[in-house]
Amino acid sequence: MPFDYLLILGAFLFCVGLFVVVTRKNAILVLIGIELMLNAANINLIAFSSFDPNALQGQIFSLFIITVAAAEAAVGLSIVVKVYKHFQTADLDKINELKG
Amino acid sequence: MVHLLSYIVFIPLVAALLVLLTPKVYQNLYRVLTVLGLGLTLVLIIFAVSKFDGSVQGAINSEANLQLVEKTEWFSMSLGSLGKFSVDYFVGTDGLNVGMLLLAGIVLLIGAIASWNIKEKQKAYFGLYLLLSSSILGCFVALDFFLFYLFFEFMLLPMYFLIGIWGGPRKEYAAIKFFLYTLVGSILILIVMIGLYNSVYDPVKTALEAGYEASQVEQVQQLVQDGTIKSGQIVKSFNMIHMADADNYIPGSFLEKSGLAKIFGQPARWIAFLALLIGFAIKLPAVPFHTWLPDAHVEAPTPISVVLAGILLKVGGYGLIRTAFVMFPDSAYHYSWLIGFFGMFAIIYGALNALAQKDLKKLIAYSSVSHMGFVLMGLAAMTVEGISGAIYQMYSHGLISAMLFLIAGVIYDRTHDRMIENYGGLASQMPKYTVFVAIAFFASLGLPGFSGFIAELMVFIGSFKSSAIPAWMPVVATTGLVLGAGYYLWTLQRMFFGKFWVKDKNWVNSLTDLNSREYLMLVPLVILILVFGIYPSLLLDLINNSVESFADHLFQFRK
Amino acid sequence: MIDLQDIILPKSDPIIYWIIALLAIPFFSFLSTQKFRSKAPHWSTFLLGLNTLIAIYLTTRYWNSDFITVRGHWFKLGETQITYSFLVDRLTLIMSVIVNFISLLVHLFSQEYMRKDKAKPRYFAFLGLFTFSMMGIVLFNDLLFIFIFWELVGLSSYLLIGFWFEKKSASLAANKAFIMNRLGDLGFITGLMILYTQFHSFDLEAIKSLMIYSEIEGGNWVAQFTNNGHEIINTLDGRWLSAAGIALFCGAVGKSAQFPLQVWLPDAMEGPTPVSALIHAATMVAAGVYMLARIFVILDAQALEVVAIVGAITAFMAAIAALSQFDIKKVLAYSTISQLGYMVMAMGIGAYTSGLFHLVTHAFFKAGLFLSAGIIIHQLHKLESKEVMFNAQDMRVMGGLRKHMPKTFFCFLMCALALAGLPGFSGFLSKDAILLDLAVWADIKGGGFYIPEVLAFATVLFTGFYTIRMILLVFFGNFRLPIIMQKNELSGRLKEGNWIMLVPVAILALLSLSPVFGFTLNAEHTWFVEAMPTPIYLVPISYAAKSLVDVTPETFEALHGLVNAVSIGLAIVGIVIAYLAYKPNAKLEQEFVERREPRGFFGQVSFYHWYQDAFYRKAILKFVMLKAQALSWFDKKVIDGIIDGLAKFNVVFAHLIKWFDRYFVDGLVHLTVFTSGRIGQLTRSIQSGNVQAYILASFVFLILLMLYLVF
Amino acid sequence: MLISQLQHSGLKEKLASTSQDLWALLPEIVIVSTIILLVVFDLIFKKNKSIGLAAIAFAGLAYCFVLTIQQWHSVESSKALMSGLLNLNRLSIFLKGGFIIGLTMALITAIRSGDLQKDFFKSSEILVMLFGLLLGASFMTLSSNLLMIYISIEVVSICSYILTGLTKGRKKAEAAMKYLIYGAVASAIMLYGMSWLYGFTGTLNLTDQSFAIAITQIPQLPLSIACVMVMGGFLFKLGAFPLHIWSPDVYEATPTPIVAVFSVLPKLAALVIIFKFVNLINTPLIDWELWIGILAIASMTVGNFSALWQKDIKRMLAYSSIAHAGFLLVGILAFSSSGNQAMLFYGSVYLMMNFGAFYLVQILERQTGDTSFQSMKGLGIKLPLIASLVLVVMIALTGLPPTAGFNGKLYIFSALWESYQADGHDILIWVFVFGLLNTVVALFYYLKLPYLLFFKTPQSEISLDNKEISDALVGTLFVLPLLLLFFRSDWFVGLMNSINFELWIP
Repeated sequence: MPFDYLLILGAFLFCVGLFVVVTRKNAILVLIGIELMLNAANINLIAFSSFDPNALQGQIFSLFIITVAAAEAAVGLSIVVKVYKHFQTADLDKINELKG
Repeated sequence: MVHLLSYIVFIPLVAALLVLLTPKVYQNLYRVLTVLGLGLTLVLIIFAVSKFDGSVQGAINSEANLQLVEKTEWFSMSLGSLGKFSVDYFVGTDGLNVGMLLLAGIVLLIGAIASWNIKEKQKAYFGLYLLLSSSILGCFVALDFFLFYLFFEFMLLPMYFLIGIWGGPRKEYAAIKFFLYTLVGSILILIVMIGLYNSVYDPVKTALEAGYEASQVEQVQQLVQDGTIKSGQIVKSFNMIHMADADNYIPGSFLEKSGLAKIFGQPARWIAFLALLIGFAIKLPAVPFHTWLPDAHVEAPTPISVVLAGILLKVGGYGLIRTAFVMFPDSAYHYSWLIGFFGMFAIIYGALNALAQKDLKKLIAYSSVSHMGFVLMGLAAMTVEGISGAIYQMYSHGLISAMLFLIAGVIYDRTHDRMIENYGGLASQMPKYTVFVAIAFFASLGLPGFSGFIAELMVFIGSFKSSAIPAWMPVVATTGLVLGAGYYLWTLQRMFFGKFWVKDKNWVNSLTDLNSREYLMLVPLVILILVFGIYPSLLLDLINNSVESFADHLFQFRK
Repeated sequence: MIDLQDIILPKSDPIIYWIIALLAIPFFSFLSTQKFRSKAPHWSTFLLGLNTLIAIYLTTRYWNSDFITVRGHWFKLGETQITYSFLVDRLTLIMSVIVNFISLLVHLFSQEYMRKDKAKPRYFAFLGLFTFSMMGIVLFNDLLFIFIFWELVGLSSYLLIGFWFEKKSASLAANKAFIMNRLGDLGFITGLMILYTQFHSFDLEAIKSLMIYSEIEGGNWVAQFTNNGHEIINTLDGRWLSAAGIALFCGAVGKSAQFPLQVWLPDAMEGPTPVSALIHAATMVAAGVYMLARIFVILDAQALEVVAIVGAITAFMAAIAALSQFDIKKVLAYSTISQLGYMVMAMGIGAYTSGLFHLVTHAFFKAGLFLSAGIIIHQLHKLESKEVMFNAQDMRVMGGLRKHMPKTFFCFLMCALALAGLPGFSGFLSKDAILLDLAVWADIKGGGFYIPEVLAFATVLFTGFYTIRMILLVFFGNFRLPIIMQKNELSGRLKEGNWIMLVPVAILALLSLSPVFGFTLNAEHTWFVEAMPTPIYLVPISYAAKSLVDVTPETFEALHGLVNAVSIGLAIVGIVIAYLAYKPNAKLEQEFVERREPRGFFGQVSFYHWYQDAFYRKAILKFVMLKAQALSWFDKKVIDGIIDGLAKFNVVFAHLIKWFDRYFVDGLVHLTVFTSGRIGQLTRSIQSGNVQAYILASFVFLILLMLYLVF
Repeated sequence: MLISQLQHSGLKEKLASTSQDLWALLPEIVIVSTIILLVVFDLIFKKNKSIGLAAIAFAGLAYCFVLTIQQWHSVESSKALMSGLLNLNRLSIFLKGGFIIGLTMALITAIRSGDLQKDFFKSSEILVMLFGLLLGASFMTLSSNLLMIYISIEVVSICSYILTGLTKGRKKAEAAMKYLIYGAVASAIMLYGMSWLYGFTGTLNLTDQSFAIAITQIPQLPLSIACVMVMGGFLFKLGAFPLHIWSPDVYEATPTPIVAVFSVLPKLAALVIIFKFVNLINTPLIDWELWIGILAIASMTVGNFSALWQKDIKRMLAYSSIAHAGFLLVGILAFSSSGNQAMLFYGSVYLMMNFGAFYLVQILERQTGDTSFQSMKGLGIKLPLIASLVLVVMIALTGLPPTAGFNGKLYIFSALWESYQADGHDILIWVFVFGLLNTVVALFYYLKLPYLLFFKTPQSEISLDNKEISDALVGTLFVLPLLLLFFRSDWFVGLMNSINFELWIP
């Protein structure tokens, strides 16, 4: 498969993720959007690591990204649970008492 | 005693602290402390003056001429490319200020004794008084322009409060007027100080900075002239002695000797000299700027007007010599005609005004204006006799005016009225007092045998001999003597001779003769005036060499 | 090229102790007399006696020795050394004897005269101070010190004139005396200034020796000398040389009451009469002439002419004024001024010796006249009581006193005749010597210089007139006081003064006889003239006056006889006229008694002393006071006005600034606050609280930033 | 560099070089061991473990500080570790020392925080997270490899999300939520940018020659897009415009000691990374001065102007930290050694100021219960010492003379001025003007607190516990260096002169 298709896929995924994060109301869906954006970066990295075959730094990097994404997701979900306990909703528009 | 001068300057300050710290219950401890503090200072001053040997030869703009010198770096800030900014605590005495120091010590002590019966707000009064004394003493010995200016400004505050709070009926007006006048003067001085600061550098420190030994001063000066030492390394300084030395000026700087810089057409050095002249003339007070003096004197309480007339006027004169004449000798020679004229004019103008005064203190104030005219004329003469006459006049007028104000104070303390026509024939009522009044009046009008005559004689022969001012000026100024005799004897005749008559009947029993405290103040003054009248070489030997080198310093710049 | 330092080298001489004694004793009397409350007069008289003895002893011992100078350093002024120096020569000795002797006599006289006055100690102390300062002038040979004692003499005359300070007129007279002296001293100081500038020293000996070396080159007066090594050349305009002489002479004018500064002497009569006798007759006023004698050699032709003219004018004017006075002391005062005019004129024409001779003789007979007048006034005071109030000095109450006080009359007569200058009396010798020299001088000078001669001879006439008038009014006719007071018993009570007052007068009367100075009618032969040769001028030749010394004796001889004749004749004519006008119940005598002041223009002019006093009071005094008032008004209104105006302007300007500030600057500030507030709102608005809005906003900003940066 | 080493040296050599490098990472190792100890201690003991926890924490910090100082003396110039992953130099050691001091001050604030102290030391979670943050921050200063940068940033971010959300409270939860989402998005953007950079240069190691060479070949548009996205991540950590929007909410909600840590540690660490990033990518295509100039101006203006209207002290301090971030950026802007020293000096002074300020806010909060301005009225009369300390700190924050704040600003502006004279880039003048303007605006809102404390009369009678003296004592300990540094700034400057800012050893 030609190389630049991968890059286009990555960019596409990045934009979708961003779109999801900005428009969706539910906090969990936002987290999903974030995951999408992270994966977009992964795709890019893995695609580019084909250019330095011996060190494969890109793939090592993506491994790290995956682990960090997981950690982030875990913390994010626990915070969402806490927020739900307080606000009885996960709707981000409702959760805006801190302002000004 | 290495730090003699610092002790002299700061003992009153310590005493002031003590006064402020002692609680209100020991009310009368304040004045005792003040007198003790100032007494100790006077002892130290006398010790310092005795150690000061008049035979030290040295150019006025070199540190060889100085004695009892203390020089330590106070604080310095490095401003990157603009070079280093250094102010050092630099005090010392030479011929010019040894007399002033002695005078200040004596008059301050007498002022302290005179303020023995100040009743209200004693703690504040004596605190301020001691503050004033330490700033005066500091001002006389400071040889670093920044330090001098600091003390010069510092004097203003206590004096303002002393007049403003303990003064007579129109005290606020007088205090504000005094403050504003001197402030305007000091602003002019500040401008020149800044101008001088960034055009004078300290060769010794620059040498160290640029890696030479401290001794290679000439070589460093040469290097700075031809620009090998960059401005970054040059250490600017406020040192008055360096400011006097022409080759300590950074080439191309604002107040450089060659006087390239111009302000509204005139060379910058001339304008700087004029600014200093006006700044100190206000303090002196020279005629056009003198109107604060009568008000300040009339409203100030007696001890304060003693100090004001006794020493504060001399700060103006001393400042003129130390800053204006020493640092700008060429412009001094250029303006000598003007200064001489104003001096002569002040003598006659002051005397005439005194003739028309109704209030005794105002009369004495105007006589001070007239006597200060002698100082101006003496300085304008720029001859050895003229300058030593001016310094001697400052010294002797300090003593005489202190005595005059004490005398005015004696009457004011008894009857709270100073109008001359309200009294008549006091001689029969207060004979001893009249003797002292007569002595003071005759000393002030320049009767030989008193110090006033020696000073005036020296000023006359100095100014006549000098080529800087025309010969007719001293001759016209001698009419001041007649006018002086006129207003003093007329006052003597109106107030003291003739039948005893007093405007307000119940003054009669309050007009008692002098009490022991007043004797304690007046007798030493009389003795001093007589001693310095009969044997002037007591002071002249001290100041002779400095005045001679000062005159040579001025003489070089005469065409 | 002579060196100044060599001339003013300190010199000491055993005589210094005597000199110090001569000075210290009167000063000690000034200090200590106050302590001896009641016995003060005796103590000070004893001291003065001692001083006189010392003076006499010194005179006998050093009369024939050459002059002795003692010098020491006083203080150093830069290069120049200010010194003090004493000179003892014949003139000093004579003067010290006269001053001390007359002061002694006055002390004796004052014992009685001041007996009832409770302020006696102060009086005798001031007398002591006066003698001290007079001795100072006599002994010192240093212009500066002469000036110092000059002013001290002025001070003591001020204190003595104003002794009875309760009397307003006395203190006013004292003021006038001191200020007039001070006016003269201005000249003296100017003279000092000129000489110091030229010769860098006040020492007379130095000035004289340097004057010899100074020359006149093309109108410039050049003095060349070295001062311990380095050479000094002072050039002044030639005119300053004569100016120095004239200036110093002004000092003498002030002190010796010459025209125009002689108004203070008549008023000085307010002081006690012995004081007038001592100060205003013999010594102080003579100080001016003595100083002229000292500086005689450095006066140039111009200055000498001025001196001569002023002397002549004074003599003439004062004589005229003395003609119509009522007060006996005023008459004597004007006569003193006139005689002083003679002495100064003598100095002016170069008659050094005759001037001094007249000074000595005048001192004796004038002191005698004053003391005898003192006796009269003292005795008349005794008659005063509550209801009998009269001015004891007014001649109109006197008359016919020779019956009551024969001895005083006799002494008064002797001194008066000496004053008139009749042969046989000392006055004649000295006056004729002056007139002779005057005549010779006038011939040499020629031209307008005859006027002083005419004035001098006219003065001789007037002197004779007022002397005899005084004698007639006081001693002849009948005692007018009882007639005026309608109390006849008064004449009974008028008795002769007691012996202690008569002894001094008698001695003085004796001393005014010519035999005291030499049994001859020709002044040349008196011991005094031989002892005092006229010194030659040291002024540079082109400016020096022709000295009388090198005039051939024959010219003197030729004029001698003529001058004697004329002077005696004029004196007798004066006396005869006076006798005719004022002999008892003569026409003028009656008028004199009733009227307040003489009639006719001539009388008015004479009485009011040429209205000079009035002129001074109106013109100069008023002018000075007005100027003073104007200046103080100017000072208060204008300068203060400007400053206050400035202050007001500042206040107005401040209000203006406040208004401007409130609307513009404040407006501006409000504007900025408003805008910053709006910006704050704007930047805060993105804090909507919605995290997605945050992310969107940040991302948008990032993109915007990138676009801006890339393009 | 990483690759070449791996190929020709076997596993043994590799292990040898890493073990040898480990010695250089001693302080980090100590932090990790403290974390482990804390967790173990928490598990073992049930009751009153606060003293024990505190003891371990402080001991760890102290030992780590000693090691850092020792390291400071041993390391003269920068050294590459872990075959290019990390880059140890004096700059990072200096900052590590600063972080440790900062953290100790935060813990002291926590101790003095009254009721809050219970849940701080009740269990070890918060302490662990704080030490985690410290670990992340120190690695941020060390890293010069994109991978390492990303990992350390993530460690710091995750720890701070947890710290925000740990304690109970409605607002805390919301703040944690926002912080996490915003943070995650920012790191995602950064990652995406990094991937592109990797693509262009083929290596993750910034200090690599190939990286520097490759950078110059890339066309301007893609390069700038990648750089902007990467910078976005860093700016989020720095809290500067445009990614500053999260900080007011988070600062307002989280407990004060933690906010103190938030406001200093991540910022300074991010500053180092930006400094490295900007200096390493030096291509004429990107005009870094313009970028950073605009960012600096924007963050200063946003921070200062929006702070004017704040009702809450912590929120105001949040905006002030945004403004200070702007000033820190100015340090980088100067691109000269004096600029870097000025930046570092300002950073360390900022550290002291902020920790002092939050400590005092904590004390006031303990007295009044909340951190709004209204409740602070009239406290100055009751707590004169504390109030005067507040005044000093506020003056320092504004940058007025008697305090070190003035020196900081003075050095920053003089560095800026010198660099302006050097290359005459006109953005510098704009930065200069805006800097001065903002300092003036800062005066108003900083002095609002002392003004209220001293001049206003207290509405309600506030009951005061009598711990004022001890509070004040500790307070003076924090505030004193600010005053001292004004007079004797040359001690600190001397330290900084010894740091050479050369980054990379090839």
